[in-house]
Amino acid sequence: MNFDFSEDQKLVQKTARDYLAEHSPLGVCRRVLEGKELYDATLWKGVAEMGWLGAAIPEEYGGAGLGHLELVLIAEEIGRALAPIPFSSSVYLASEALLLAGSEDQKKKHLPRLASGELIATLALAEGAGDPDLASLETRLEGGRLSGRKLPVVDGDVAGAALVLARDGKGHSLVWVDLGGSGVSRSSLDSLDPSRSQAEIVFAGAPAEVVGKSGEGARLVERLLDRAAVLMAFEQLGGAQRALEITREYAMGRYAFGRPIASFQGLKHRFAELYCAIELARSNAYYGAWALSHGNDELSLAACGARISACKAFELAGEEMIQIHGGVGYTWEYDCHLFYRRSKLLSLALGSPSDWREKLVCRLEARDAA
Amino acid sequence: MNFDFSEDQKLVQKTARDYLAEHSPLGVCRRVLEGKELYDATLWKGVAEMGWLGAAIPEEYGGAGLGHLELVLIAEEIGRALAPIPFSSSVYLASEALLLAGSEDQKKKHLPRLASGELIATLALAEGAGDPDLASLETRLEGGRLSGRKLPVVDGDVAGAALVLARDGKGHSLVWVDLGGSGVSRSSLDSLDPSRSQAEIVFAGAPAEVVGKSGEGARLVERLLDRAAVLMAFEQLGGAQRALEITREYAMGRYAFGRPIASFQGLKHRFAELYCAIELARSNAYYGAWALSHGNDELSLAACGARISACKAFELAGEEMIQIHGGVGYTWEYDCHLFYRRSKLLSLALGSPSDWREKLVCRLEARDAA
Amino acid sequence: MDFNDTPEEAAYRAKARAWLEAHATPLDPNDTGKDPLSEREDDRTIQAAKDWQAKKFDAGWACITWPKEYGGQGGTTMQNVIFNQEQAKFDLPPNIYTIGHGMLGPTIMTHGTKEQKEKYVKRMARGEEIWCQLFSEPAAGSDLAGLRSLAVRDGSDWVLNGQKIWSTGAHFSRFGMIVVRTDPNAGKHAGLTYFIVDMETKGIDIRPIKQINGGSGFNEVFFTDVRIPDSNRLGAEGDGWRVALTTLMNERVAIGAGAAATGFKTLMKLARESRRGGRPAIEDSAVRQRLADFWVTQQGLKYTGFRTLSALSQGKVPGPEGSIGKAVGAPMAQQIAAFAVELQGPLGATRDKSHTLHEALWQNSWLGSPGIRIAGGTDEILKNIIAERVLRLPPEIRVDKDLPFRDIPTGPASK
Amino acid sequence: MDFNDTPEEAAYRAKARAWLEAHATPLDPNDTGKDPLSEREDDRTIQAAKDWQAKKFDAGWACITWPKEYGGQGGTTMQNVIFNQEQAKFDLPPNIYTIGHGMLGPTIMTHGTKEQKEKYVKRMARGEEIWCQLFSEPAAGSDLAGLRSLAVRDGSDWVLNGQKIWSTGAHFSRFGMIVVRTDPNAGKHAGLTYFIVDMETKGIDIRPIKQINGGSGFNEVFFTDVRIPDSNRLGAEGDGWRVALTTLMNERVAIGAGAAATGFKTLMKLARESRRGGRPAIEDSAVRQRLADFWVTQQGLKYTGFRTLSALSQGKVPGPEGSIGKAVGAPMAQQIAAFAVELQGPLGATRDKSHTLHEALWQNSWLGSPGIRIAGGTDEILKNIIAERVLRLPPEIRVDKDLPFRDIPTGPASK
Repeated sequence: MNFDFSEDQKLVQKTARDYLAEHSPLGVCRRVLEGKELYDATLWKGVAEMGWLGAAIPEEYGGAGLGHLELVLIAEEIGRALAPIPFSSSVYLASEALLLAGSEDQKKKHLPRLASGELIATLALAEGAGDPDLASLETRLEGGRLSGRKLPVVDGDVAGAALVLARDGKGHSLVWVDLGGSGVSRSSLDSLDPSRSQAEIVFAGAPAEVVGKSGEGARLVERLLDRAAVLMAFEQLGGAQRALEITREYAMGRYAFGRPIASFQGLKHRFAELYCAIELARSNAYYGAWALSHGNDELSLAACGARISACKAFELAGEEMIQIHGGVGYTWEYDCHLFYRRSKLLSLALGSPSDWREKLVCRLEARDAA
Repeated sequence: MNFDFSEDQKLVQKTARDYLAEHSPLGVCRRVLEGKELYDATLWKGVAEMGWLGAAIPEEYGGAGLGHLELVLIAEEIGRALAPIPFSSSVYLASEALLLAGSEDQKKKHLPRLASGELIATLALAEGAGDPDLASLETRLEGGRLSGRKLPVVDGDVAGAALVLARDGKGHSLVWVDLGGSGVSRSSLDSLDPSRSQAEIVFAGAPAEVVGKSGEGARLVERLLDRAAVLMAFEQLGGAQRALEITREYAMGRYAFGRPIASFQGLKHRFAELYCAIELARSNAYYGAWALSHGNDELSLAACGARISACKAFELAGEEMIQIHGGVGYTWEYDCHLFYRRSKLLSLALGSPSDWREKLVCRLEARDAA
Repeated sequence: MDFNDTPEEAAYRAKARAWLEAHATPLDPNDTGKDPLSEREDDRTIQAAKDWQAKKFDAGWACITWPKEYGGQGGTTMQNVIFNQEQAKFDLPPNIYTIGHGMLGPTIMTHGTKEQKEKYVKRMARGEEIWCQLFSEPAAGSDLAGLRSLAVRDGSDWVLNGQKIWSTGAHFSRFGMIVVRTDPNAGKHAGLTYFIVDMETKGIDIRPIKQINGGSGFNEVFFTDVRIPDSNRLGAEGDGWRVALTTLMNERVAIGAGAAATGFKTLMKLARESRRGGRPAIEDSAVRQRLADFWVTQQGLKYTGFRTLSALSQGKVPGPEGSIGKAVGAPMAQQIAAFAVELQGPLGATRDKSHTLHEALWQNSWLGSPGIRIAGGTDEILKNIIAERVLRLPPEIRVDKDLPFRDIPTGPASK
Repeated sequence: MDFNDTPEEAAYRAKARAWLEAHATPLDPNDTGKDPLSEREDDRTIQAAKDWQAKKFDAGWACITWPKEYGGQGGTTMQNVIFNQEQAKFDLPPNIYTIGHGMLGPTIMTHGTKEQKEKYVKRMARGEEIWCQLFSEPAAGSDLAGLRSLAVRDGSDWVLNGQKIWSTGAHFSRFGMIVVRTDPNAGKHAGLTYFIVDMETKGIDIRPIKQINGGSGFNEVFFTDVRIPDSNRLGAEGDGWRVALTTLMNERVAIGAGAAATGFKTLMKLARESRRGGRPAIEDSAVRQRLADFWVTQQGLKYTGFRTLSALSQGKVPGPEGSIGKAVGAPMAQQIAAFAVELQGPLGATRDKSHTLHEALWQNSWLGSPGIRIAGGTDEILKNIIAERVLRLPPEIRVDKDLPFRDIPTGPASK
């Protein structure tokens, strides 16, 4: 039994934490949130140079050739820093999709550019309100051309390419589309968390290339989302843990009635509940990481556990962070809202927690029936 | 605007409280809980003599000719006392059913005996596990004879008659059956709250008489349950309020770390939450009482609000009562479990809160569509 | 038990309604409610609000419960409720007098000198000037009496230095009412004094506070050597806490109703329009169960309000049930908003008026809701109030009671 | 990150398994778990438990982590975990040694004299006698140090009067370990002393406590002029609290895992067998959402346990994550039971083995669950521990610290 990360892996994490503490203090997130830039290009370049974008990409495709156990710890640090970069889209979704199902050509062509950060890519799934539902997708692939409308696409306005799920003659296919090419128009959406940009993308006969087997896109996306859910869970965990730490610090230093507010039992018990939520999320995320890195069948359940638990922990942390800070927590000037916003974005980006709960029970039923 | 009870009505309540304080301290409930008797016959007789069984029955049928606004306040006191008598079955269900839909003959025949307590009656609806579902009811009425199996029937082993919902040629009918007559066999069930008995009743060609119109039993039961839900809500409210009061008293007198445990903020905040739940239940119950007493269309929504809110308040009160008492709260000797048990029995007796939530939303949709 | 007006109430309502119909336009009944961010504060809106107040005053509908000598109508609380209920059905400028009429006027009438009452109250009733409240400080929020702004006597004036925060409408107010410390050597509550301050006095700097939802209805107000004549003192020197309690008691009444969540009908509409698992979300049992719970709680709050009105209608003092409005309503508003945002799936995490359902109403509500849980008493303070004042559980153990104010710890001991 | 045993662990597991297979019968894998009320305590069961313990002892599987000189194996915590994991797969008599082996043995080994260790520990390992713990008192539950049972020195003996409560298994125990007050004039913690007590001593009266679920595993124990030789004192006079802390630290480890809710698979089965709205309840989305939440929380607790085991496996002291097991698991057990009872509709309110689903398992669990939230540390105490020991938030303000015990308030001041 060794349900823990190795010393080497922990060193990767420590390096990431130190790097981000220096290069991505919360002011960096705030600058993107308040400014006109859609992400922090300098940080993106730095993160690429650290080799994180290609952490789980084999060296032959330009990656660092580490593994998912290293990547999850980097993701945790990205989450701690609320890094305003398209890390999750390019790494958890686009690169993972190519690693899962890309042809040798596709891997050779795209992965090195993804690993170097030269290319940003994302996944375009949803088509308007509601959790994405395969039966009602309208984007179509016909004769290698893509038509339809995807929104929201996280990082869709900063990405150079997107993996798009579309209907075709055989069912659904996942296709690779150059967003700078013809037949693509896009516009930024007002994001609930403006430190992460979102877009609407309209395809009108855009050239597209199938990734994986034609007609098997739905199953591929399902597997992809499981992997991304685990990676994202670590990002959420990092955010939740940081929110707890900042809030604890504040509550220790803020005095009311001659005492630190952290000494009032009402708050202490809520701190304890938040701590429990985070530790449960951590345990579920670790299990997800194990299943992910071992290519294990358990991943389909473990991913649900990791995601549902992580969404709950980070959302609770965001809410409690504002509430425990009190009035100042509700001001633009304090950082609480950065966490509150990010927690919601991450909870919805891969489909809502409700959607994942439903998915989980379907899978539990299938397992019990097996 | 006068959303309050009149002085006369409050006097009825005060009389009821005083009477029950004297004749139904918690030891009376405990005696039935621990003993072999299925209800407290002495208390039943006393309650009948006070005129409460016929509070809402017109004088011409042997009742006291008061109204539902008086009856709900009596119900609240019955709830406070955890009175171990078949009050809800005989009054909220059987008598109300006859008042709603009984023929003149049926009213004349049964209501005076119900009002005097000579006859106990109940409603038999469920047929095994799950909230009662009309489509799957199997009890049948054929040629005036009833066949089938009903369980659980609250007070079914102490009742002399039951109203039974059965399928017939036209749909469903509600029928009156003499439980002492032929074709009826019954056995007591082990009750989660042994201070209120429950039974299984098997009908094998028992003579039965339709109450209301033949084939319209389903709609009649729906209306009946709405009325009973409001009356029951007051009983739950009384129980919840009493549980809060006893628990508050205990927490004020119980010292730990040199202070009353009621002075710890963690408990104080939970007391506040329980108080809020009870006051919301009270407000919803009052609204239900208004709709019930004014024969108002609003009753169908108000009943749902009263029931859902009351179940929540009483169940929470029961749980917190044990938890705040700590170890002694978990002993048989303390009275906490009487409240814990009763709260669950009342929450499930008319169909579970989940069932009522579903019913509520159906009705809200119908209203919005209208 | 009767929801109808008494004959007297009905007559009063009819009279109010007739006057309103003659002077204002009814609201569109299909309106889903205003976006919480649409609160406008431009000069034109403020002038319109002032004009409406003057019109009401002249017709005898302003400050209904105030004595006639101060511009009121000597009416009952119930009459005031009835007029407000009817007024709410009309499309009118925002009410910028809530604080003045709800809290400050009553405080002056209770504690002011004859001159103060004559000078300020009637003009306040007519809305000639707008008033703001200057109580909270950066280091004195839930612990309001911990305030540190200091006024020092200088001849017939006081010289004030310090900072106030969370002052609604300070930037368009002519007068403020302020509590400051005048004796740091006295106990925490004993060293406070209450003043009326002319917001045009030299040395006052007002800066808006940007909230997380982008709004900025609150202000920070900085005081640098601001001179307040002693004649503006309300109540005795050192008696400021007692005076402030009058203001705060009236605040609970004024704010209680403010916690209402975005309308339930709109939420039902959202559930019909959103999809889950390929069907309208409202067909999903989990969605229905939550809708039911929200409805039941909202109804409970509504009828709790009715119970309060009943007490008022009978001329009684409302019972403690009123205190639960904000304690329950504010967290629920956040839960409803979070639920509504999640119902929209990934698109819920955008705030795009053209693409989200209901033009980002729910996203804006989600961003605004944490503020409701804090302003005018946090969840925690409200639970304390219920526990201590309603259930009479023991108060917190106080470590700041028997110390001179300057010795009360205000932060971690330095190491 | 690897869930597999290390080679050493695997070898140990194989050895344990082989021995168990040779001496015991495996459990039926389809068993849904024992009814919490089926705990039997008749003489035959107790003898069977003693026989099994002796067999383990003789074969070298008892008290694995204890030093060999005291009858243990000098093994690692991880080896102990592995043996217990394997043992749990067999159909064996109830473990009546949890308190002795988990808490009391380590206490004697830490604080006992050479004579005490030699006299008691090895026999305890072999299970010759059963031990019980005598700590809680009617007025000393969460505030354990507030205990009032008083022992007075008399020659070479102590004479004890008082009452203990919540003593598991006291009625079949030969020895108990007890903390009592020996100096009421000292401070609360300073006046306590710890003893070993022979439960057959004259003046001890043991009465079972009936629980709300009908069970009676706990006892009240009354002491009237009970003489305890001073040689049975564990640790110095007045040092009882420090000794008790050793016992209690071991209690957290022993109890942590006890909060497991009734099995999730059984819950899924219930959802398939119950009906809602005319269909199997498991098809109802609201039911599914709750099932998902329960599963996720249970998994989280399970893997939190794995993290603790990993630390043990690496020879480290487990981190603070262990403390959440009971804080989360106990309230969840109640929620699950309440959910399962409600799923059965009106029949849920019966406890009839022949009619309820799963033979009243869920009703019994619902009746038992409030006890789990209290025994061995209430929800509130556990949250305090997490807040203070894990997150290092400030402790409660103590009014009982600087007073002699006899002056600490124990109830409302009389009027």
